[in-house]
Amino acid sequence: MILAWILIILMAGGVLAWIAGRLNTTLPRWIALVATFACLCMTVYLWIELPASTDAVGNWIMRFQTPWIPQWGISFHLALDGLSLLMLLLTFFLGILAILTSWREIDTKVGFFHFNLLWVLAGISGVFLTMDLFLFYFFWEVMLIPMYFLIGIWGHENRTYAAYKFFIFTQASGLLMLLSILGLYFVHGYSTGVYTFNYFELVGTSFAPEVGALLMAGFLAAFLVKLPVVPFHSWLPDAHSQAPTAGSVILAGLLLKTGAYGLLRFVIPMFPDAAQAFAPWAMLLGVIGILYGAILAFSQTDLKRLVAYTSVSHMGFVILGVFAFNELALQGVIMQMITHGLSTGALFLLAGFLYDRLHTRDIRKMGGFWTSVPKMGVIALVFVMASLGLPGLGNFIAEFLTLVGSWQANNWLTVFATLGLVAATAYSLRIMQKIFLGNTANHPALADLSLRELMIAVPLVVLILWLGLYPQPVLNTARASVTEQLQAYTNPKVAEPAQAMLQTEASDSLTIHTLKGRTYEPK
Amino acid sequence: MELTFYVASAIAIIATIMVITNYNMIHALLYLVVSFLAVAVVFFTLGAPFMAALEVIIYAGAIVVLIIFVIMMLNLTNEDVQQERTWLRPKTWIGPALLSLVLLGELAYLVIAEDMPTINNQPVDARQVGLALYGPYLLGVQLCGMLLMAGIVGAYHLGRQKKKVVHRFLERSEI
Amino acid sequence: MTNIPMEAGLLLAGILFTLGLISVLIRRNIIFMLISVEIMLNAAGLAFIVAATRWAQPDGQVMFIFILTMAAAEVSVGLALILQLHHQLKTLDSDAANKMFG
Amino acid sequence: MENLLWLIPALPFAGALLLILFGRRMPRNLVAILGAGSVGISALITLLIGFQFLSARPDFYVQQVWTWFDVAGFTPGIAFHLDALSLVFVFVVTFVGFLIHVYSAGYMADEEDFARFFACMNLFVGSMLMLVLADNLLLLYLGWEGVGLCSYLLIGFWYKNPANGYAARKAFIITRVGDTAMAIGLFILFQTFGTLNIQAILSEAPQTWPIGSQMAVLVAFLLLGGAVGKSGQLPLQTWLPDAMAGPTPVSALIHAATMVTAGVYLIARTNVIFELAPAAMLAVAIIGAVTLLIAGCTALTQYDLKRVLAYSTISQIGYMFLALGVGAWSAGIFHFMIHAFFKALLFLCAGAIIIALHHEQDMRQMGGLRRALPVVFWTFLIGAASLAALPLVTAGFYSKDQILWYALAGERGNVWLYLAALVGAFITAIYTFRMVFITFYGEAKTHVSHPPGMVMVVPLIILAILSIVGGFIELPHNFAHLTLFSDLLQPVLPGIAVDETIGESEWMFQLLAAGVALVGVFLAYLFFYARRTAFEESIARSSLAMAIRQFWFSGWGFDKLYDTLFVRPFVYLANINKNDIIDSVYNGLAAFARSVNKGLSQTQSGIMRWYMMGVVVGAILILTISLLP
Repeated sequence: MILAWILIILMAGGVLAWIAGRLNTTLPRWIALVATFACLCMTVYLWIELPASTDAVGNWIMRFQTPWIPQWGISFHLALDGLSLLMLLLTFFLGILAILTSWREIDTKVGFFHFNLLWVLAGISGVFLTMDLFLFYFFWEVMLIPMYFLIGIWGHENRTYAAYKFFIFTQASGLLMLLSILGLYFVHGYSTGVYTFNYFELVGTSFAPEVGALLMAGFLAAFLVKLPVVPFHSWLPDAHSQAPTAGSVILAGLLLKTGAYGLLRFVIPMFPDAAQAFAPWAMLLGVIGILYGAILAFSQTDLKRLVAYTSVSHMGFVILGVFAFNELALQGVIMQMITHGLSTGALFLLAGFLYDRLHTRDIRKMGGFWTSVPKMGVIALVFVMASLGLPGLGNFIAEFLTLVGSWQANNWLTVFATLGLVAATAYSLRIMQKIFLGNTANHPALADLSLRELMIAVPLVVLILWLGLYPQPVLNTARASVTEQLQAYTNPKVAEPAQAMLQTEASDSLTIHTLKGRTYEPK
Repeated sequence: MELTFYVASAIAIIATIMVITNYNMIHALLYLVVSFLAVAVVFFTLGAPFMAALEVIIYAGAIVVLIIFVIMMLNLTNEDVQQERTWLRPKTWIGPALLSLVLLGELAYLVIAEDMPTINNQPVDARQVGLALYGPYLLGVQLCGMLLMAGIVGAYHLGRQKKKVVHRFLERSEI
Repeated sequence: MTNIPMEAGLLLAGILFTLGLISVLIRRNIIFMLISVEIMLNAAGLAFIVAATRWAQPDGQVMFIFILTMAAAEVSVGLALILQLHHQLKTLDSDAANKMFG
Repeated sequence: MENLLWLIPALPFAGALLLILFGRRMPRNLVAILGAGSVGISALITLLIGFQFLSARPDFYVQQVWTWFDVAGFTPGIAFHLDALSLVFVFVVTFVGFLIHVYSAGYMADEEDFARFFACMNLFVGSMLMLVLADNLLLLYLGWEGVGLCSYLLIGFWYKNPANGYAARKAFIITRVGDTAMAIGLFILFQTFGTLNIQAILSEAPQTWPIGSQMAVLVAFLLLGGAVGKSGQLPLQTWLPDAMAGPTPVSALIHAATMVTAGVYLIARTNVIFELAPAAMLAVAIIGAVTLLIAGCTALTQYDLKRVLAYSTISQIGYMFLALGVGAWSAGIFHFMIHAFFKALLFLCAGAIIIALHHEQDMRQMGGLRRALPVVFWTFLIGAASLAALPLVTAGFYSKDQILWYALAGERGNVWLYLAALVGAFITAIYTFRMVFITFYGEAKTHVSHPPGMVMVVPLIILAILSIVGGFIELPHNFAHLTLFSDLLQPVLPGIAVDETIGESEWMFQLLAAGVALVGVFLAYLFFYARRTAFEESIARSSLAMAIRQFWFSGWGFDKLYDTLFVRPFVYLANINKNDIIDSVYNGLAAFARSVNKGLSQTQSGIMRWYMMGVVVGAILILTISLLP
């Protein structure tokens, strides 16, 4: 029930903020802050109370299920495991930062802004929580539309174009996913006679190879566009650079992660055969993304656009790792999702701070700011280093694990991916050089970070350091989920049906587990 | 009986041709009445006397009269006839006419090519129609009633002539 | 009762319909267009009557009644529109009302 | 006592953290005390632990602080491993580091960003200690990248000049290229052994890989890639001379004494893998030999005092690589230690000169400083003598002689390597004393503002003493049986077998080496101190000499080569694709849709008869299609 409450609080908070916006411009901010903070507290509480669920069997921490449209097998079904939990933590943490950073930046239609912000967060949390594919699609759309407004109303000069582009890319790919969901629904219905959108039941479906590949393609379309993978990345730089700071943070920090989450949660366990067939291509796409994003990032002059392309590059590691199908890589991917959320979020926040002071994002007009804003410089340095994968910061753990994992899957692609680290160095240092170092002449003196801005930035620094030096709590939380997602790959021959039956009778919580106790014959 | 059908058919076709080629609107309407009457005869020969009556009353009567009233209200003059003449040049009508004839040819082909067995036509009397109308087609009758209602209201609303008040669809044309 | 072949009736309906269609296509005067539409509707009705006779079922005639109703409603609304149009544009030229131009 | 091990890197880190957080608000004295003090205490702890280590003689101490992470059986720890090899490095890092910190307090006294400097320096020392104390390769990699970061920050310390920033970026990126190779090496090691713990790998490698096995060679080459990048060896040496853009103490600490020798440490640390890969060993030796020659020649032609020293550093590390390559492990490490002393000394002296001459680095503007800066002169002379390996009295002689000897007599050595090293020694002597003569003799060209204060002089003197006596702990076999240093390292690094046939004639080669050095000094005297004779002048002025000088001056054209091969294509590619060619596909799609829309909207003519026409045509089409068989 606590899961449903999270969504209810966010959605109700959003509506409340909208209404409050008619009375006062500060009230919506506080409402949004309190709502998100409440959710964060709940999630942290869940995390601390977690230990019982870290053993191999009790993978799912809690579930909430109530019928919605029973005729069609649709239910309001939420479930939480380690992976979802981590994603929720990230969501609410970045959500709070997004609200804080909008405190001064947004001064028009404040109520509606916070309504959209909270509903985006609600959509994202829904995506991370829901275990019903119909509901999943619903939340997938819920996070899309408010984001469209965030970009389209409060964005920068070219916002309409960016908002349209974002909407069309994600919506079109989302529709393909809907087709696949329906296809899955009917395929499963035909073969078992049970028409349901329930994830736990669908995950055991077996297909003819072509059907599996086709259905997977639909899911992939949505997730790869969202991630984004290189030929489909072109919405991202526009959307990121045109969105307001809060929007960029949420886009880069969270929205992209829904794509990665989808790959982990749906594509990997549902279509093991098709995924394995597709894996070399996916990894190739990842590597192309890493290098291509890095080269593009190097040439950008718009700071936010630059950071956006670094996201393309970093998300290449995600797909590289996901399709390596081993625990190291998947743990790396999860770390990458979190640390990229923090580090790129932080870079966007810094871009926002600079825009606040300079009213430009053009790095050619910046330079030598270290003299006047050393605090900002130090914080920027930390995140620039995180972005190039300096050991000791979270991103290093993520990238190293991903690469170690993908090395076991494909040597040559990993070599090229590793070269991406050199390119990352080139563009990351360029950020530092162009903004904070260099000549101070003909640049205005800036005000250093205010207390509010420090409150935003310092927790990020602390977290990224913590993740870099002692990531074990995160890895522990994710471990059970990772092994579960990989079950189809690690032990293809075990899990006799009879054994599965026995387990089914044992307890309810075990039921979920054994649904995936199917056999996959290795080719 | 058959002869009546064919003669009536011929009259209907000729009258209709006159309708569509006439420049004078009133003359055309008169031919239209002739055409409707001929069709009514056709109905009669086909064994639908009640429909024939309705055709005469509603088409030839009500509708045509309505149109004539409107023409009177519009106060058309000889200039309009001249204008009609200028509008109706062979250049404008030959293409559409040929196209329509192609369509007709195809229709005819469809009708004739089907090798339908000719059986005796049975007349259907008004009683049967009434039973069907208030039996299975009751919903249709209700809908027709609503349609007529909407027609009356719509005609009243549109036909009202208010000074200075421009309908919103046409408002923009002024700018 | 009679031995009128169905083809003949349908052909008559088709010819009348085509004539109406030609008229709609070639006329610019909007009242003529309305009249032509009436001809076409009437032709359609004729086809129903023929079918009704052919199968000795009342349904075709019922349809004719519906068509009749619709024609009546249509004419009343159409004429009202013509009046309004003439009032606004001072012409009966249908091409004058081309504000839907894309 | 060994429980204090973690404090050695932790203290500088703590100092750095405090300085980052509060440095700007601290008084300068406190900053200096905190900066130098934290390293000093580390040095003291090192001495204590070292003393205990030397007296107890265990193989190693290990201290695990916490498990870094634990994924699928991959459990690197934040764990420290101290054995003889680490001890040498830790000693050099903390001790020389401390001296340089003290010196910096004087050198940087006028700087605005005093705290930032010390924060970075402390961070560097911490990372470097992490590197040499790491118990697993991943932690070593952390230190490895950490020192890279500090090097970047300190090279670009005077950030207002974009050229410094460029040099800093160049350093970071080029070393990063090597690091990438090393990272791939780590992947292979992990895949093979399932762990990155150094001791575990070293003990298992001989069982897993036969000598000369392909994987061992591959791994060794990849690790060598990392080492080459960090240590400024061929082909990744180009960043080091540019790195002299940083403040001089930085050059002394990072780019002479410690960080650039990390590559040496890495190879020595993974000596087992290299022993399994003879091809890689040979490569190490050849890289060392070629680098020491190329860098030596370049040093001959430079005029910037610090650049001469930078090329000399590259050259000396080449000696260390040569030593490692021929399997003379302890000789390489010995030379590292001695080199750290005398090269730090030389850099610090150079710093003292530069600061006294208002940041003038060009040797042609110096001269006659012998009288103006006597202490600096004498210490510099000692350092130079040690660098040039003047026989018997200098530490450099003892360390370099070992290398020369093993390059010839070691089982992997051969006469070509020996000749390269010998020629290198000759060149070293020339450029070293060229520096001395141009700088300290002749007539004064720039006014000396003020002699260095005590804070700067004391470290110079200490280092000068070390540069002389440091060599006496390891004497050549035919002098006396005193091998303290190699005995210390013996448990960690394998010894070297000597070719017995030439073992008898060792004294002859020592004489040769000494003679070469002295001749070099004499040549330098002829060309750069005494008035040149017409013959010498004609040699120096000949067009061939000018061309060679120009070629050497540019660092053998490597910069230009890399610029055309890698930098320009990358920048060109990035710039032509700035607007993302893939985006234009989508924009094209949008433009196509828009033009179709434009075309189709033409059909919305507003003329009703057109629409009717459309209906008719459509009806005809549909009918026709349905009528067709």
